[in-house]
Amino acid sequence: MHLSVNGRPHELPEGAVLNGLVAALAADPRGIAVAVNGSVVHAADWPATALYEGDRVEVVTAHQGG
Amino acid sequence: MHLSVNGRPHELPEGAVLNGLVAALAADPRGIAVAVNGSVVHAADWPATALYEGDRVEVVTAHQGG
Amino acid sequence: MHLSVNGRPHELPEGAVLNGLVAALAADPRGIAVAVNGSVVHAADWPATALYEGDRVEVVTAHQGG
Amino acid sequence: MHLSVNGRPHELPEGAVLNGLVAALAADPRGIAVAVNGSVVHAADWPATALYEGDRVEVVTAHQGG
Amino acid sequence: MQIAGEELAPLWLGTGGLTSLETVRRVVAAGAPGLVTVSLRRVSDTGDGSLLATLSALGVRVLPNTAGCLGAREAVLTAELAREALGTDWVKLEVIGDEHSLLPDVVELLEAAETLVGRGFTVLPYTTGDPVVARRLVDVGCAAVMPLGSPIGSGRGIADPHTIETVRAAVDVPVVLDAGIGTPSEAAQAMELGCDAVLVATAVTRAEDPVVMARAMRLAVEAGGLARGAGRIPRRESARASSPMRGRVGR
Amino acid sequence: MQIAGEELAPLWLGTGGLTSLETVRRVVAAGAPGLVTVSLRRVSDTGDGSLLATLSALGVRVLPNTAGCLGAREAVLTAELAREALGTDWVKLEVIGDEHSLLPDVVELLEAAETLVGRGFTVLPYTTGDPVVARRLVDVGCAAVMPLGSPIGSGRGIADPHTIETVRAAVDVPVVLDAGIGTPSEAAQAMELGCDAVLVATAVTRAEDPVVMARAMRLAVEAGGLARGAGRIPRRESARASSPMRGRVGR
Amino acid sequence: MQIAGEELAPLWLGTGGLTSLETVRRVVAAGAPGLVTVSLRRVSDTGDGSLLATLSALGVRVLPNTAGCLGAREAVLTAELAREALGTDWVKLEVIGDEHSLLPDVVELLEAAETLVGRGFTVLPYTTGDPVVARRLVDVGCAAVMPLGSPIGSGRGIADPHTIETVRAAVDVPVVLDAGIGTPSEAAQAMELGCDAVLVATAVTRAEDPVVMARAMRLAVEAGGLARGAGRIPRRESARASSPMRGRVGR
Amino acid sequence: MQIAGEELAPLWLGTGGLTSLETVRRVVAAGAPGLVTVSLRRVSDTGDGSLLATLSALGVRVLPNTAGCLGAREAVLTAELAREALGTDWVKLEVIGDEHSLLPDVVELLEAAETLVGRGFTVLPYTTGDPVVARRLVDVGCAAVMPLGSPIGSGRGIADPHTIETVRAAVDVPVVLDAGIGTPSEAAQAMELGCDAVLVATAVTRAEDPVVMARAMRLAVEAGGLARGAGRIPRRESARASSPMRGRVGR
Repeated sequence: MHLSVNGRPHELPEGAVLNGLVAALAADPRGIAVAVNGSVVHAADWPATALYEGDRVEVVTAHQGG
Repeated sequence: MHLSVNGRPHELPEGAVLNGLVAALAADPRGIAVAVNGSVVHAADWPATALYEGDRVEVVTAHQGG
Repeated sequence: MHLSVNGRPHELPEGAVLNGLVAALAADPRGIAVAVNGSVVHAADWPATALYEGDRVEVVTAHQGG
Repeated sequence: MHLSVNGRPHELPEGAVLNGLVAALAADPRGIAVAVNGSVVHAADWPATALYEGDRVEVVTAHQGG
Repeated sequence: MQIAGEELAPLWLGTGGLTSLETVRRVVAAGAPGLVTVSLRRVSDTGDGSLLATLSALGVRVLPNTAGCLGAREAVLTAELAREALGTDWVKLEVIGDEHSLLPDVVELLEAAETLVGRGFTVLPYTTGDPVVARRLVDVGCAAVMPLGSPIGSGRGIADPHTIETVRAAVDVPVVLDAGIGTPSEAAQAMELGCDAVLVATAVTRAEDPVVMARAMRLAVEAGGLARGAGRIPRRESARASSPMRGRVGR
Repeated sequence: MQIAGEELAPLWLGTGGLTSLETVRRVVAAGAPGLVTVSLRRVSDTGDGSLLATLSALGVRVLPNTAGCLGAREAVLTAELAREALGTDWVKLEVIGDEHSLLPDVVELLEAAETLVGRGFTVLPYTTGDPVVARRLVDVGCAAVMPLGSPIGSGRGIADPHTIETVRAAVDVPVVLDAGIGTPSEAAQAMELGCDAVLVATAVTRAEDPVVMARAMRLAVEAGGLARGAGRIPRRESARASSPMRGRVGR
Repeated sequence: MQIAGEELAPLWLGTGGLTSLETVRRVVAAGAPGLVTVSLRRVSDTGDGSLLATLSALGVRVLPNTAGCLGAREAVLTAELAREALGTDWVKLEVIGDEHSLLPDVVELLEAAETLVGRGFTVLPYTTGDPVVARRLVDVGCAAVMPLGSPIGSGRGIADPHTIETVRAAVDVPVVLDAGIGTPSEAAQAMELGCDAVLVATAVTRAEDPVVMARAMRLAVEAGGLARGAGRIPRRESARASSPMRGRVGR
Repeated sequence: MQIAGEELAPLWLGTGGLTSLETVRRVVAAGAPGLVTVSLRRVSDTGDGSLLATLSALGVRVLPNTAGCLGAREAVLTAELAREALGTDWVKLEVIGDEHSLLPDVVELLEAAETLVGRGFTVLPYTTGDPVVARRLVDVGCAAVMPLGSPIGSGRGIADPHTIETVRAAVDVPVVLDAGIGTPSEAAQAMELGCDAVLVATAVTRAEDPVVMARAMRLAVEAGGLARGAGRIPRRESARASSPMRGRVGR
């Protein structure tokens, strides 16, 4: 299925869950936050969060800034 | 009856209309504007505008200003 | 003989007078001033002013300026 | 005899020397400097410095300043 | 400069503080303003009521303001009364945050501006030097923006010229400097910075000689406007000779 | 303002940098200056020699300067040559400390001024914003003092307005702001600070449109002079309402 | 100074532009900041992810910002993500009007602030020098206000010191100068004007030697804070002798 | 910084106006100055004479000044007396033009400086912001130059920073800012502009709390000196983001 991850097109098999996607993007989950379709999903809920066609996923962490 | 005219208590007989009040306050009606209870009343409507107990009347004109 | 005219080496025959030098430099003498060896020579005195080896001559006029 | 000491009239007996005048003005000679008639007199020379009618004496020391 | 298709002289004058109608006449004659501002006040507080007659005899455009209004509701009502009293739908919209600083309350200002534009007013808002707010005022339909140079009546001139330049760059409507001007040099500077007009009140009305000061302001505003078009020299860190260095005597 | 008993308009113009005699004509017409300055240069370096003819046709007073002179001796000789060439004993006395900063060398300046006054010149010295030096220049007989606002040609305006005020307070001869002016607002400010005239060169001659800028400067200088006499309002820390607070609707 | 009951050193540092984590360590050691700011960015764009580990090893408080957000909705989501990622409910709230000026959009800022306060955040808003907006930010529950001195990264210092004084006077929460500081003298000035802290980013991170500049900023902020309590002398128009005039030699 | 081969801390303090010797002690302890200045006065006018004892007990270098001298002759005699009284050939040479402005008389100053250098003094002259005069002072052998920021005791800071930069560029001896400083931010600025030290008198001695202000000045001068070496960011007309624009949420 087709998703948008961090603003870019992304392919995932049907039935994929958030946990795997995050693991693929960030080796270490500490300091990572995730939003799906504009709502934050707590880390504890990643395993149980199914992803669907067209979902917009943001996976962010701290970066140097002013 | 008791009204507020330009922020001060004012006495008028029952049945008074706006026209008379304005005339009492301003010899020349040109350059005068009037609001009753927060709404502007056009000069043409002053004669037909009855006043009631508790009405808040503003009668204003141009003044020097920045 | 060798002179310095307006800061540049200049050759003149022995016996040359200031008048001729000025005429050679400026068609119209109006608005011209001349100094020889650091002293102003009035226009009236140019014909009678002999020049000598090593003289430093300045011939100036008005120029645009601040 | 009449002298000027620090800008003010001052009376001294004939034959007075600088040493006594300074002692009278400053208990402790350290940090004191003296000029007579516009010339500095070193401390070592105070005892041998006679004063005369009309002398202008300055006796100064350090003061708080910017 | 133009507002709503009408050509106006670049000096605008306030009338508050002038001591007589005769002075009003002479100041207007000396300043030849594009318009003059008036406030709306209760008849019981206005004393001599013939100001309007004086101004219309002079044939000068009158711009009512909403000076002293502390909220959008008040300002809107005052603007409606002004339209009724003066027969103009132009209004200098002023909504202040408090009676001490007299600084604009941009939140209430934006609300009042949107309402008045919707009711057909030509809205000229007194605002801060904030270019983002200026853009929002234009977005809701204001016909110009009137940023302050410094607080009303302070005579401190243009405290931060850069803010005026940024407002100028942010909008495509006329920019009118409002408030803070104390001297003609500051009025000229406003024009040099890109303003299309300058509103001067206290600096003229409370000057020792308001008539002469009005004339001085008129000349200064014209000078600043001409200069903007004439292309000023760049500022340079170091000096540059204005007379040639070549050809000097003795060198 | 007056120099040596002669009435002069308060805008003075330099001519250096104007690209043609036709531009000189149009700039002088637009600026109506009290005088224009010229430099003295060797004929071999002056090119078109008809500048004087142009200026005398315009009937404008010409003030020769000693621009670029690095010592009193040079400046005095240049002034003598100028008197001979132009038939005027007025001179704008300029003695600079170096060719980079073009700032005055006040020691050589004082020496040259004293010498030239002794030889019958009317000396107008280009000097710093130092009021003690200004007083000394007047003591040796200068007819005016010409303090700089900022370095020649820098267009940085009046770097420290207080210095101009202190020079103004220190002397009883005319004070002419010289050097640094970039815009009309700065020229107006000079007059507001108490100057009697303003000399502008680069700001006009190197503007994109020198003719329009000359006119702008003329208006600005007039505006500043009028303002000084009109009594500006005081600067205030806090705001002061220009419309009455009493009688507002709804209060 | 205190935020939400917590004592913080008065120098706050941004981390953007530091070239390595080692430099981050040395800058934090030299500046001893009350906190450091970080931004939230997509993992795919952040490169080296160990910034947080570095900062927590240093034991310095981390304040996430919403830098670059153009609307309230974006800013609120970014703040929510920051809380989740960093485990802090403090946020430096930044909502800009455009990507060029980077100036605050005070309308969107007020909306975002109110929303985040309602969701339990400790909100520190980057805002303009407008005291009326500052008061509104406090009214909706912000824990401090962070007015700008001049545009982000411009290094132009405090363009109009009066605005900072008016913001200071308008609110009873801490005032933190944010944006525009280029030098320690400007940081000290911010404290002298009444700020409780100063946030410095570019001035340190892009200095030739960020470590030395961080130490300089720390000293300057301490100096300015001490000076505010020490009661500065009044500014005077005229001079006042610092040595006694009485008792001079020869007088 | 170094004078005559001697290393000195960059904050120099005046002592005029301190209310007791105990305050002198505490101010010197808090400010750790490179030296302190004293004036020479007639014993009949000096009251408590133990100032020198106090200062020598503190082990701080003492620099006598010639404050208040109106001519070269007076200043030279005062310097001679100071050398005799204090056993130092260092002198802060001050020759003023009048008792009101307290501004230097550079003509008398140059004459006195040349004389005193000839008599073996280490001369530190209080002068104007004129770089040509500064160069002349160095040419006659002065060990440093001490330009004023603004008039003595005025607390107006550095009226024209450019003059300090030009003096700095004109000479290769130490530059010490003297006079006008009111706050630590201004002292830091002096160092940022290239000064090697800052002399502060009234700003400390007449502050409400001279001891705390002395400490603040010490920190500020250190901060400014560090900053000069750390390479400040350039001033920019427009903003520059301090957080990356890439990778923002939702963009």
